[in-house]
Amino acid sequence: MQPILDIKNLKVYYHTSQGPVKAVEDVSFSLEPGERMGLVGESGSGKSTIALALMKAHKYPANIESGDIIVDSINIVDLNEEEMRKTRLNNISMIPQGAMNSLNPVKKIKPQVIDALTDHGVKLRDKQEKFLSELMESVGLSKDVLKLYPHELSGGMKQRVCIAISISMKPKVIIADEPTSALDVIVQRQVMETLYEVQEQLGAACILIGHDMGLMAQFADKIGIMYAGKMVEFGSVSDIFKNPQHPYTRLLIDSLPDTSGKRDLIGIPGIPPSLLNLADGCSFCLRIGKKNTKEVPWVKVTAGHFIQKCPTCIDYGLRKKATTKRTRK
Amino acid sequence: MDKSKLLLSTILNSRLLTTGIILFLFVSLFGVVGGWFIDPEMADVGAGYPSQPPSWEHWLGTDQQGRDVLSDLLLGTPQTLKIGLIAAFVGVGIGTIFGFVGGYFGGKIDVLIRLLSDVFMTIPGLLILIVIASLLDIVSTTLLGFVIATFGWMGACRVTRAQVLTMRERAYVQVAKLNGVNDFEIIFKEMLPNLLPFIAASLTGATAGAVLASLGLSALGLGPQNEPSIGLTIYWALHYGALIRELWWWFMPPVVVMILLFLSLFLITAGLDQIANPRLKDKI
Amino acid sequence: MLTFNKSYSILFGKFMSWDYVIKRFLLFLAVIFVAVTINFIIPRLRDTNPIEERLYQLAAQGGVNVSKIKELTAIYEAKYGLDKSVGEQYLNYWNDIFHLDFGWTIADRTPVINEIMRAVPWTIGLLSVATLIAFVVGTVFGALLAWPKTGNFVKYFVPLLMTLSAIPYYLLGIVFIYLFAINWGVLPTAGAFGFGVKPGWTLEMITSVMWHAIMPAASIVLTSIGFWGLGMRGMMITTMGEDYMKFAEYKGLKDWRVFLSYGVRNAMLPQVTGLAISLGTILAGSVLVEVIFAYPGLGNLLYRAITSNDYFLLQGIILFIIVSLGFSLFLIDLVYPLVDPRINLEGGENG
Amino acid sequence: MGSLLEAKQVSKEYISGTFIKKRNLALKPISFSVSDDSPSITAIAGESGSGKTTFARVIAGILDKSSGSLRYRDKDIDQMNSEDILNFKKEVQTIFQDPFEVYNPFYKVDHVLTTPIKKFGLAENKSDIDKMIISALEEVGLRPDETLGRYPHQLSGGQRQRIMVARAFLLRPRIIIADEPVSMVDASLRATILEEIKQLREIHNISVVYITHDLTTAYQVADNIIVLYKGQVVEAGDVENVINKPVHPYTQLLTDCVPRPDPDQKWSKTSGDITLESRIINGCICAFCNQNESLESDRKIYEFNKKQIVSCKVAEKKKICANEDISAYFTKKK
Repeated sequence: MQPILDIKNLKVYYHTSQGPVKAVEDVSFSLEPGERMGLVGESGSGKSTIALALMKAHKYPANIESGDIIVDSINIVDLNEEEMRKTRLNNISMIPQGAMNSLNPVKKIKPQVIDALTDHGVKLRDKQEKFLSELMESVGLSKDVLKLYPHELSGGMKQRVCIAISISMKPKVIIADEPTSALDVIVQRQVMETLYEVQEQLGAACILIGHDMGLMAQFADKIGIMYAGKMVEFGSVSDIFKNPQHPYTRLLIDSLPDTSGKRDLIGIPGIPPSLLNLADGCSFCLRIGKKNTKEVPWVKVTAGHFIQKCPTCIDYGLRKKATTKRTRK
Repeated sequence: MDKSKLLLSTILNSRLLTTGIILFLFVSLFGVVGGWFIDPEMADVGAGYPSQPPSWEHWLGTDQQGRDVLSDLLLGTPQTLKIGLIAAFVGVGIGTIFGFVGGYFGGKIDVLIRLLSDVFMTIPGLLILIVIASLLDIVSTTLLGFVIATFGWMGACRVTRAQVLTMRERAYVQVAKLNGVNDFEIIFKEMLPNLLPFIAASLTGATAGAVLASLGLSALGLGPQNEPSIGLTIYWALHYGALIRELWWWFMPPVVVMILLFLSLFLITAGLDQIANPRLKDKI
Repeated sequence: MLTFNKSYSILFGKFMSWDYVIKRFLLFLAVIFVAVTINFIIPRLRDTNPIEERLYQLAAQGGVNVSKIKELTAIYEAKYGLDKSVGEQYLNYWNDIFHLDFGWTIADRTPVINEIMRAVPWTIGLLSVATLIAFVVGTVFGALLAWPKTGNFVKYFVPLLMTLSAIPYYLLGIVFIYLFAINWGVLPTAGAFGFGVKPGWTLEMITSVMWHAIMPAASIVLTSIGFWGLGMRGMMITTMGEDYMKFAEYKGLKDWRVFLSYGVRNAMLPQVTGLAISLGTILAGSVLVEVIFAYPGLGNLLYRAITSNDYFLLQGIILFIIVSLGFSLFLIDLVYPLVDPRINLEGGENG
Repeated sequence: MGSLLEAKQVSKEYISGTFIKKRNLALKPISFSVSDDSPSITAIAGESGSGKTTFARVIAGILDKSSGSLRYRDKDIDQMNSEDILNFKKEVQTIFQDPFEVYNPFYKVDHVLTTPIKKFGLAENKSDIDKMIISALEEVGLRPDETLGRYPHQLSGGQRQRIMVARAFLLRPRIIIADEPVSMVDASLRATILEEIKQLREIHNISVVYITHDLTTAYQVADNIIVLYKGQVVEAGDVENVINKPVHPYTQLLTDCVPRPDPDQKWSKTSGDITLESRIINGCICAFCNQNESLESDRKIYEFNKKQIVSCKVAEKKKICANEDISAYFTKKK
């Protein structure tokens, strides 16, 4: 099938007075309609910068240096501001991170849904009421919610309203940037299931951004692991969880707590390197005190499973767990 | 980096603050140092012929009663600054203490302080000052400074109280308490340093407010009549119709000096605001 | 009926608690109490008798026979109750205030309240127009200044305009009078309307009033645009960082809609409170500008009271201003929740 | 043996309003103790508004309780002399949620480490102070040269939180109350910090009260767990029982909603309806089933088994707990 979203060699830099910050360095991936992808990484790994670049909502000093972002066979990197504005919501939409504050506090829900449609040239006229109540129903809300102000809604309801607005123009690609980060577990599950249902119905491709591997396992078909601005591993959800190849992914999976038996918790050592004037080569080596300044190739492991294969650190963390446990006095 | 160096570089990095401070120093130096070079008797009535335009003898001319305008200005500027600074330091001092006491300890004392500051905020200070000044004789600039201070503490009190209230709930104050630090040290060592930009901004703001009030009172003829001050100069100028008689050298210099002073205080406040609220940085 | 119920519930049901209303009302009472008491005490701190002093002054001008001054003083004192005990005077004072009876002016023995009512419309007229203009212009400029897509002209011109806010309005007024009225003679120096113009709703009168209001209004507007502009700019910058602004952009809304309906609409809220307060304080904020421009408003009346030592008039004006100010601020507090649907006054402040 | 820290029927009520009071009972009376002889790790779990942070702050003495009594080393907190209070402050330490807010932005990070040493008189001269700090930092796996002498914003969230663990450890406390210590730290760094906290008990015999909303970390870190809902205990006991075999409908709902990091254990396969309403048991008076706040009838806690107590009607057939102290039903380690 033809990919609906195709990102090729995307580079996004922040130009600071001390030098460029390479927030996204040469990232490529593509999604077919209906596919769900998880984009995982710690803060500063570049995952949210990718989301902003996909919306072209990045702000100075961020700049898309090079690469293509092709949404439904249009390269949005080339679009001017007005064209991009029309593309947002229509072809690609984003469900925001801060569910609590993402709605205009002084406007009722209804005008906030309508103004998005109006600015994309949609005039509903007498079909409006029917459209709105169906839209609210699709995210599990009653149409009475339309008459309320945001502060009269719970966190979960607000996030569903955001989902409703995001799908109101039936976009081809939906980006969800940590959509449940401020919500309690029960509400989190309700919101994620809502997102799942509307995405299935629309047949849209969906990117879920976050750092909760549990949510990724529940939601995604494919997972991309971001580290220090680069994608270090990409594969199906079972590839990543059952057969992680990159040492960072491996440690990430190992560090996850579960409830199937007690064990020692093993964290990832070190801290991520600063992206300011980052040296060429393998960034994960820097974290574990190794060095490889050569360019790290993007290597296919099996069909659909790729890693950045650095010969210096590829075996890191493979040893038995007992030996990685720190010795104490 | 060393704390004082850091502070210096922050100040130098803020164009607004630097310009403001330089301008303020310029005005103060004009008043203080300028006073050394003139003969105080030149500012007395009858020092020259009345209402003379600027000449070599009187650089800024003379007024209706023959005072040398420049000498009058050089003697009046420090007095006006003095009123502003006394009122600002006393007012902000009281306000900061009240704010700390109310915000930190809460309870009944807080309710009382809040009520007091709300009431004083609502009452138009200048009007009460006019009443006070018109019914009591304010003889000295120092006294005027203190009187103005009674209406200049609420702003600092509010800002401090609000900041202390949020800081009191901040985890670092909790940690300090766990660390066995007592209330006194929490106020002075943990909270006060973080409030310095706010206090400094309150000080410049209060100075501007106090100078404004003293000018207003003096220009209405309610200020001290025995000591020279800019307000008094403006009062005489208005009183003797300097405007209608087009004696521009009489009323324009004090107006210009005051405008420069207010500009400098405005720039300092804006600069401090930028430092206290980093979100405003790189704007203006 | 339905709409009534709804606004009622916004005021007192859902968003505003009686606790808040009681608090604001008590504050209002406290303000009045403190102001009245200060006003009562201060003249009594003086050892000379203001009435006697004033009568001597009149005598010096030949208005009253010197020999009769003692007698007259006694009559006046009886009239104002100054011969009674301080406690009794204080109660009487309150009684008079409740009846809006501020006494008579010493000079021409007209009721103080009449003098005040004659001056009030001029003050309100001049200052409400000036305040509204400054508010609108300042708010728009401030919002534009914080908006990243604003043109360069605004970015360089507006900050210059804002520095004018550092200058006291009466100093700017002096400069204006000198330049426009005296040097160039294009605008009238003083007064509210021209000599020989008959007061009334005539075209001649209206144009004359507007012509005379230009300079005082301009000096207020120019020096307060910066105040509104800076406030709005700060709020707008804060608002720009809010999540709903980001989501508005993701929604693909048109720029003007994001700016107005999402940005300005929210950033405006504190400005609206500010406007309400300044409109409430109009009566108090005009003394010097009215004096300098000889504008026949409350400020000028106050100045006259000071220069002629007429302390009944003086007290009356101050009390009138403070009571009306306190009351309008109380009203503003009650109405504010209607402007901001979020406001939850139930809990109030912490602590 | 005896209890180190003993909370008897402590509750916390917040009162707002000046003239018309509004009351909010954030924590309903709860009894809990930390034993003196075997160090334990207890998790207090719940969603936002469950009262878990209030509970933490009350037993840490940071927040004044509204009723009940709090005893430390058999002395009532309210009747302690200043020496005992200082000792309590030293031996009961708290780690806060936000690893940035805990630092005064005016000072370098050293400030939070040197202050307690000076205040509690743990070391006399500069070199002893330095030695103590360095050993505490190394204890939590930090390199002193990478952390000391810096301002808080120059360090990562993980580093900042580990310095706070080091600070708590520095005082050689007997109890550490960790209030969501990793909820604001990147997932990849959480495991390290939690392991440090576990080690505090294992190596240094420090008891830990671990406040969290995350049941998976609670399971890994703690021996026992108390689940709170709207300020009340709904279920408590051994983590193995409560998390893997929950009895209370609310606990069941919570565990069902945990996103397990395993693509083979997806939500849709393991559980059914996820709305609160669908789980409510009619006629039950527990905090969860009976949402009517005003109905303050005698809510009972039943002893489901020796290691698990439940407040809901589902355990009605079991006997009512004889001991009001929840910790009496906890598994003791060692």
